[in-house]
Amino acid sequence: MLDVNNTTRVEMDWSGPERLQMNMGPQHPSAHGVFRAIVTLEGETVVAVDAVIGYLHRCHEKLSETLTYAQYPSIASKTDYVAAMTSEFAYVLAAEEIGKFEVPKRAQYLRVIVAELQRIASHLLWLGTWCMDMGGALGGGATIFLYCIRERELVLDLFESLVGARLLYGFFQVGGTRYDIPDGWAQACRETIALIDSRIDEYEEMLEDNAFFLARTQGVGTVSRELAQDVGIAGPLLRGSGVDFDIRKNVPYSSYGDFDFSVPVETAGDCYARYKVRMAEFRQAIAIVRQALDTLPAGPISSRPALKSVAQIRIPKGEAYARVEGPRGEVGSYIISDGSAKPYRMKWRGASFSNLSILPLIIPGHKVADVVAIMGSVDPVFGEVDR
Amino acid sequence: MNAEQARASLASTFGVEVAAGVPLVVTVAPERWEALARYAKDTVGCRFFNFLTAVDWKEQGLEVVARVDNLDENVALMLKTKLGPGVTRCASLTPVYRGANWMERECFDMFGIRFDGHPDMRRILLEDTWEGHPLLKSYAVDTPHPPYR
Amino acid sequence: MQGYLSVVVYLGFIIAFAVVSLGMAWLLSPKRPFPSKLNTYECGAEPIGSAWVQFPVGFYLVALVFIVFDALAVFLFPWVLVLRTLGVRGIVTMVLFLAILGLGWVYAYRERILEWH
Amino acid sequence: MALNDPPVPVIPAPIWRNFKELQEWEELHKTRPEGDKHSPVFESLTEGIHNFPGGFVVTTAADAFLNWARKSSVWPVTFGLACCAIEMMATFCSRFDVERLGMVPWASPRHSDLMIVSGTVTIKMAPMLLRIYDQMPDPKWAVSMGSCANSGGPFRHGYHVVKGVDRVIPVDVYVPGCPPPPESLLNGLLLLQDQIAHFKKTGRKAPANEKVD
Repeated sequence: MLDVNNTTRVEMDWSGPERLQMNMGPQHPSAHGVFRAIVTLEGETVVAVDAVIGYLHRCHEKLSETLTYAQYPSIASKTDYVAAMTSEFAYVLAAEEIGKFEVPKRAQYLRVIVAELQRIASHLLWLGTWCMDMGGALGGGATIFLYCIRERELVLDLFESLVGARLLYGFFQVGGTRYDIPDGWAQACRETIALIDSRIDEYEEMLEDNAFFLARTQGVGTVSRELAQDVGIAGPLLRGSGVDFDIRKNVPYSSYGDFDFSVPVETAGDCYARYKVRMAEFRQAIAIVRQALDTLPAGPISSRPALKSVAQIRIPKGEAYARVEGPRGEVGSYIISDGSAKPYRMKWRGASFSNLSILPLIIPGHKVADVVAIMGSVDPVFGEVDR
Repeated sequence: MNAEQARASLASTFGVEVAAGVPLVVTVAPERWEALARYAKDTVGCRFFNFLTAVDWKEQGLEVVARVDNLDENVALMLKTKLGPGVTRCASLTPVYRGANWMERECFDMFGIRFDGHPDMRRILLEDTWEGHPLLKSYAVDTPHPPYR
Repeated sequence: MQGYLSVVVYLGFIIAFAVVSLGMAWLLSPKRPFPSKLNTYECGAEPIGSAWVQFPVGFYLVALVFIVFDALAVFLFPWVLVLRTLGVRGIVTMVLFLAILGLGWVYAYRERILEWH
Repeated sequence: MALNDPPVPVIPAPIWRNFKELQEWEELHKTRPEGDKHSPVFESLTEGIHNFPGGFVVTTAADAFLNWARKSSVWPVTFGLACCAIEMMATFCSRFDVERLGMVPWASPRHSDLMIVSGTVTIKMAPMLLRIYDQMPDPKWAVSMGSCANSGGPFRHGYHVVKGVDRVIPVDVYVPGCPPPPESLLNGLLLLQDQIAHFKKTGRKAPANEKVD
């Protein structure tokens, strides 16, 4: 057991009595999954956090060495199960990069539409659970949670009519996508995102002039620009700390270059900055989906349509690291292939793993209530943390 | 420092041939591992620590791979070092990048590589009582674990 | 004294309600105590250390200030019900009472007990 | 009326007549003279309905009555592990609302009667799961949601995955799917309610840590 007393980095000058060590354990309403933080308290102030993870370690990387390139994408969607589309995206991109498979234009556009819809759905869940964690402060615990899940259901209906599944899809395959959008889907999609656009303004009005919300998020859990890069956090956390880096803009993949969208950046680096970045990302995602739907080219949806047997995709020897801008940050898949139908080694770069590793560095010094707010703003998903 | 300059300076200072390409792959001997990381962070300007992992090449032993990025000039460096057969010790990058803390603990958990200079070298994903390191090629996928087999 | 019979009956109902509901629950619920069940619940993990730690004094002070204003509230309720009969005299006495307790609040505010440092 | 005697509240007489439901109930009452059996649940619950001046008296077995109460307010502990937890949250929310079944998702095991194991049970998580299940008061039930909890699911061959949650705790209802859509979870919960309705022994239930292998 880590003896916390001698390894605490932030030493508060505390002349008071002993410290209370407490479990914010695996089963905790605001744990966002199975995360155990052994919190050392002095009264209300947190002195040290020892994060214990691994409660959802499902041997993804070892299993990926036993599953072929056609089998693994649907398992890949179980790493970041809140944004299943972007998880599969990374694996498939890496396999295509090694095998130099050409992905038809329509498939690239479909992938962009689906990834941005997934970002909207994932951010809705983030906003809902975060506001529920800070529940009492926002007047009624589950108000915003129920609203956000109501909107998220609309997006899940779109996915259900497109892929047939609500949460985990096998939509991506090496060389393109597995399904094409049914007719009438595009129109339904436009209506849904228009509705969500108006609802997002509602939520902003509800939150941004709520004194409790501002008091609990501004100045809480600040991450400096240097610390952000040093620990390797990504996505909204990085852009919340002032680093203007978005993989869709800096390293465009899957024809993201054809769409114009702006990358929201805040400099404060606290929970409120991350909140502003994600709310702006809602609107950018809606804009991208609209543009992609308008300019969706015709054509095939996969360059390897006749995928009959499972082990049909053989990838030549080589290695590649493909990165995708997931809702939580950079999701990457580093594949080393040895020419057979299964990868030799597959490393999954989960955005939440690095994002979570910053908690023990920024939480000491905050109150116990702030721990919940900070963890909500980091928005970890434990399929991606524990892999 | 953009990609070409980085490639040239890395090749000159470390005397290794760096192939062109999006991630500049730099392979060095294990003892120069921390020096390479410090060089990447200070001179090449790769302050963003992407990830660190290891690969088990069966007989040729383990290889530690780290990826760092310079976000402003879009320079990506893939730092590699082969530990040689049977060697399970490696220099730790935590003094250079604080993000390496958890990544190295995971490498120890999965491959058994002990990183010297790491403040808190214990398993991160599996329980501390777990025996064996799962991601080694010698470890079968569904090795039974007593109570819940 | 005659008016207090209804209060006694009401008190009887209160106690009866508590006793009956808890009694039925205790009577009908299956009881299977075993150590792991009676252990303290700490989010599913083994509780670390003991909770009997010396707490900082701040918590105690907040409790004291609460008692002061809780006593204040206890007197407010009956006072409001009979305010009409008391007339102006009732209001004056209550304002005096509030002023005295306000002193306690001013002291707490000046000593910055309520701000958590 | 002196100044100081309290005002007499004037409450208008209840105008029951024009409440829609009450009117419907009256027509119903006229057309079914022989008795007041309204729904199959009511029938399954009651043994005898005896007419009593001014209404009727229902006699039933204690078990049936208690189980009816237990069945209609099973509180699940929010115990989300993995992807199925997100679907469980969707089921708890307003579209597939479980609260109309009387289920209030509760955070602490001390106040809940049902544990929905939603997600993959790993070997590191199993003792925690067992401790939470133990700390739930009796009578308690367990629903295994998703193929990971049923049998290890897609991660069955992983070294760190328990091959199904029934190796840790006794399970009452298995909900298939990966993840099971909210409709099938609701179906599982309804099956559980039927199972609770036949919960014979008010006292003993299979002891929790008897491993079913």
